[in-house]
Amino acid sequence: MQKATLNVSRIRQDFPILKRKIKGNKTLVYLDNAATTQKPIPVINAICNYYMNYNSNIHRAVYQLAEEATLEYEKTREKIAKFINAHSTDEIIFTRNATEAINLVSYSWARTNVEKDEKVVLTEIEHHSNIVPWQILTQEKGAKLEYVGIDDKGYLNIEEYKKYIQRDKVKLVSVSHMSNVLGTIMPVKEIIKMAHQKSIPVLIDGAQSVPHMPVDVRDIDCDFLAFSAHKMLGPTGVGVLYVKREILNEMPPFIGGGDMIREVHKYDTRYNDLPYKFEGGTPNIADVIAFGAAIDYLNKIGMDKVREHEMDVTNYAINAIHDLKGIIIYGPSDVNNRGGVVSFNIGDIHPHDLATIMNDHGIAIRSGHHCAQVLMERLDVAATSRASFYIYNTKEEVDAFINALDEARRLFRI
Amino acid sequence: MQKATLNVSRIRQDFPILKRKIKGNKTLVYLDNAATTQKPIPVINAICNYYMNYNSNIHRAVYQLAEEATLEYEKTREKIAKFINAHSTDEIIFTRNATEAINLVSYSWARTNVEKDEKVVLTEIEHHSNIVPWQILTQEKGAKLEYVGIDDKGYLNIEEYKKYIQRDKVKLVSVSHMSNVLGTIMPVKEIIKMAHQKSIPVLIDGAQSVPHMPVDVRDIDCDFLAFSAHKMLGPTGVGVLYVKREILNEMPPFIGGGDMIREVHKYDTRYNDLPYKFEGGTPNIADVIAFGAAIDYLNKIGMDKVREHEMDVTNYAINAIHDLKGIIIYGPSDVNNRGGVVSFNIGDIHPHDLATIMNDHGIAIRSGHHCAQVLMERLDVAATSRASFYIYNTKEEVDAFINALDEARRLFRI
Amino acid sequence: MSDDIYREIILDHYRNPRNKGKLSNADVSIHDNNPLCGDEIDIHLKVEEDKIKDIKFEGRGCAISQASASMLTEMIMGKSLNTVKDLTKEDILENIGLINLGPARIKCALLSLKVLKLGMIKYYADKDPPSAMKLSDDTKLY
Amino acid sequence: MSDDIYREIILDHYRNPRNKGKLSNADVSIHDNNPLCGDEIDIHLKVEEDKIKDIKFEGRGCAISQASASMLTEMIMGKSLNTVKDLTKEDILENIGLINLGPARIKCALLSLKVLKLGMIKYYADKDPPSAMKLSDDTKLY
Ligand SMILES: Cc1ncc(COP(=O)(O)O)c(C=O)c1O
Ligand SMILES: Cc1ncc(COP(=O)(O)O)c(C=O)c1O
Repeated sequence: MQKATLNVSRIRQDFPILKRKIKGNKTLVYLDNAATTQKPIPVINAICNYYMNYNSNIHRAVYQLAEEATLEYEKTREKIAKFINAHSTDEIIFTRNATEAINLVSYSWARTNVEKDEKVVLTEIEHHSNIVPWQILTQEKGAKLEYVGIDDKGYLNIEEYKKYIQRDKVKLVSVSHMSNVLGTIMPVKEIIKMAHQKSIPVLIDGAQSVPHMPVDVRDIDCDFLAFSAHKMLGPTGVGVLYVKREILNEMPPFIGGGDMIREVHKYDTRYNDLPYKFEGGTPNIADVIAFGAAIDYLNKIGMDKVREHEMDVTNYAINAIHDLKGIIIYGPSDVNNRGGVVSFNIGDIHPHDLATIMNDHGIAIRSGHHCAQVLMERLDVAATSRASFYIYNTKEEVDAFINALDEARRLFRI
Repeated sequence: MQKATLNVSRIRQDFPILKRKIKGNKTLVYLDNAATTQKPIPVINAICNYYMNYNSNIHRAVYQLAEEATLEYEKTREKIAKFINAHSTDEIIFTRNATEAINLVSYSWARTNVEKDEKVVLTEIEHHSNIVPWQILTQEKGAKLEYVGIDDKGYLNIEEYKKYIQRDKVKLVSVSHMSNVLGTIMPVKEIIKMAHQKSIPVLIDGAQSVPHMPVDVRDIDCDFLAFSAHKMLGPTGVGVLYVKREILNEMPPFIGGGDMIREVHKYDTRYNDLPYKFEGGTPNIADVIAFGAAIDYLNKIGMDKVREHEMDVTNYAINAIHDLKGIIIYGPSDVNNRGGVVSFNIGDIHPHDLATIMNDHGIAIRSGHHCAQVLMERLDVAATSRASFYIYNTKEEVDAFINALDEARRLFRI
Repeated sequence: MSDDIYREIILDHYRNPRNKGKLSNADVSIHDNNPLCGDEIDIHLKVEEDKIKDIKFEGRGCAISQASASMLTEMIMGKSLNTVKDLTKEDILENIGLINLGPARIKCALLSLKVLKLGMIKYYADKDPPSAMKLSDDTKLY
Repeated sequence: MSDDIYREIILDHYRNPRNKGKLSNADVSIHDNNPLCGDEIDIHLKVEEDKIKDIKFEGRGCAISQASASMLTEMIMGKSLNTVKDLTKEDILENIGLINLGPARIKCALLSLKVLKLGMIKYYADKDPPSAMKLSDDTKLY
């Protein structure tokens, strides 16, 4: 493995929250990055700057503020198209979050394409956001959901996957690029290739991959890709849905209203050009613009470097806790196959209790089912603890985490 | 009419953008408040403060940042419930904007309640956001849309409305509380009473009323109320849907995903309590919290005072342009029946040309169809110019607007 | 601080819960979970002459939710329903000796009380409660 | 500044548009509007020997969009399609003498060119364009 080359101490200066004190005098150690990341000053400034200098409703107005706002808003679309290597900005739709992006596919594409007895194929690692929309859809249509299983290390069996895909009546494959619990990186390129051989489109839930490693939609050749700004230094309230142009052309609208129309008459409407047809109502202008600043920030670092740094820190963390008495670490042990997410349980300390104890030391980790109860059932646990890393996390922070873990073991006498 | 008692010059100091210069040295005169309003410092600060001090994903985590964020997020819900006098915070659902709020009703409530040949009754003044969702729905269901007309002054004929409502098979009435073009304030209380006598629920599009006057959901007794934060000092990216509890209890979910569930199994899901069942995925946390600061700001002023001030400025503006050669002002002339929105045309100056000329003088007005093409057809115009006011606008700004209008008339020799 | 929370007695109830299990002849059984963290509690009640004749609970979750449930069963065993219905959130927190829990963890501590209240509502759903007894259907504790 | 935009000639073309109306024997007619502001333009073309034999436009909208359309018809009347297809955004802005329009208003100025390009695509949709002629199907001008 290459040495990580991020200048983490410089990066940390861009994140004011990292100076925050918890429980009086403990410096915050933020290890819940899979839930949401912190925001650097340029992102916060982009929001303030917008509201202090050129806030206005976009697309339709002639005056200068609106021209400036429209320009900046559309610039973010260009940045994102480039970031994931889309063919065109037409393929980039702004939503509220990754969840709404997946729902958009379900309401628009799937509702017109999936019929009775047809199938949507998921996996056991999916986040609720990539399960519930398909339950709603398949229940409404009398269609079927199928889940490809994982092995005890958290890997997919690609041969089994193939069997699922090759059965009749599969209309859509939807899979997470990276598990938010196990960290497993899924072989999406292979999956997509298999699915395309049967002309089945594939949705990639990129909520955990796009923020943490280079993702190239032309290279993996996915049909849909969903992700959230807030998990990659951007503000809350912005998600992205990428859709391949050929498919997007055929999709009926989802949210009806202002901005997504070309001409409205009493009983019929001509919809707007792509991608606006899918963006009804006043968009989240400020936050989309600020998301552009987040993309700039990540580009300056380089997504390869982001990935390297996370592998380095993750490796350090796994090695440090690996041999503790009573510990179970979920997911692949080889950091080449996993992201910077470490889920575990230790003895009979319930994850919520562990998180409370950690918080007393200023350490923010997540505990619970991580919106992945199907996976929890598969792992046969009610909950896990999870530490997840990003560009500003250091090995010293991992050490602090381990000290707090020792303290928890002392309290629980483990 | 009472004298307005706002301390406007103090208020203006809270809005940094009002010092912005346009075209070199012209001070911004912002008269596009019906599209979106400017934001005071406390709102901008609430966003910064969140990202600098306690940004984290809400509802599910145990650590301190998440507790703080959850608390603040839910505080806004309480503030809104109080602001519109809802019975309970359970009735307040956060969406992206008013448009998504209306679509939520259409996808969830209406899709399960409106059937073939049944009717949704609208009016000719509706915004596209209160038309297109119903077109999509009625086309899908084979149901019907009906539009109650307006007279030449922009008023509804309530007797005609009654006829529409009393016909068979009306399943929903949806009406804008205040027209974003004409300013007309609709007699929603009467409409709702009539509809309820036939047990027909009523959706009020409050995008233009809630920001500008006191609105009390228990007093008017509406079943649904939709509005947007960005039109009332709040940030972009937040809308609200109020739904009466009895109705909300029966509504199926809309956006499926994280946070809106209680238990997810492979093939079925128990949804979360109200209102969370309708808020799928990571919410727009920062902006919801900042919306709370906007509500505080408005409460401090008092919505009665907001309304009085707007009546005063609107009256001044209408009187000043009323007798200009070639002018047509749309909508009621009595400010008691209209909001602070003045739409007009003058001679053969096209609204876009007028807006361009205005912009040269630093004045931001809107031109176009204002997302109300059905109304434009009714008025038999392609577009209008529109000046719309808020708490920070002054009569001096109206004077500047009129000077620019004179300049436009000179250029066009009118 | 966590030293105060994870005292000997809490860990003891967590690891050796009292009155844990099923109740074959229960008059009412009720289940609920905390949607935010997934903790689960089932309570089974045997009622005689408006008194709690027997109570058992099942559940899984954190030390706080499980110890709190265990301690609750001890507290109300044999008590009259009229007393039980008036139990407040403060009673529970005092009973388990945790009065400074933050808003997230307080839900864990009160889950068993919520389930108990749901159980009372269910128990009286098809009977009239004793005339003196006013039963609230508000189960919001936090 | 607006004095430069709303010159005599623009207002003249706006108020007295040239070549406005229908064309009964048009070889191709095409309509489009600007979704953002609602301006509309129809262009009707009569083609002979790959030349524009006649052109008329209809439309409604602002002074810039309508004057620009009027001036465009004058500019290309009688011209060969091969020349017309290569018209650029700069050609149009120069033709109407407006080179500093902001991003919102530039769409008004270029709407008629966009409609013309759509018309060319439609015209050649069922014929082969002359071998030397390369027709782009990209109508994005702004
Ligand atoms: C794998 C995965 N998919 C989807 C989501 C949903 O993202 P959001 O809550 O931003 O919609 C998440 C985030 O929790 C995730 O980890
Ligand atoms: C009357 C009316 N309804 C609905 C809307 C839609 O609001 P939003 O764009 O915030 O969804 C607007 C705003 O333009 C409006 O004026």
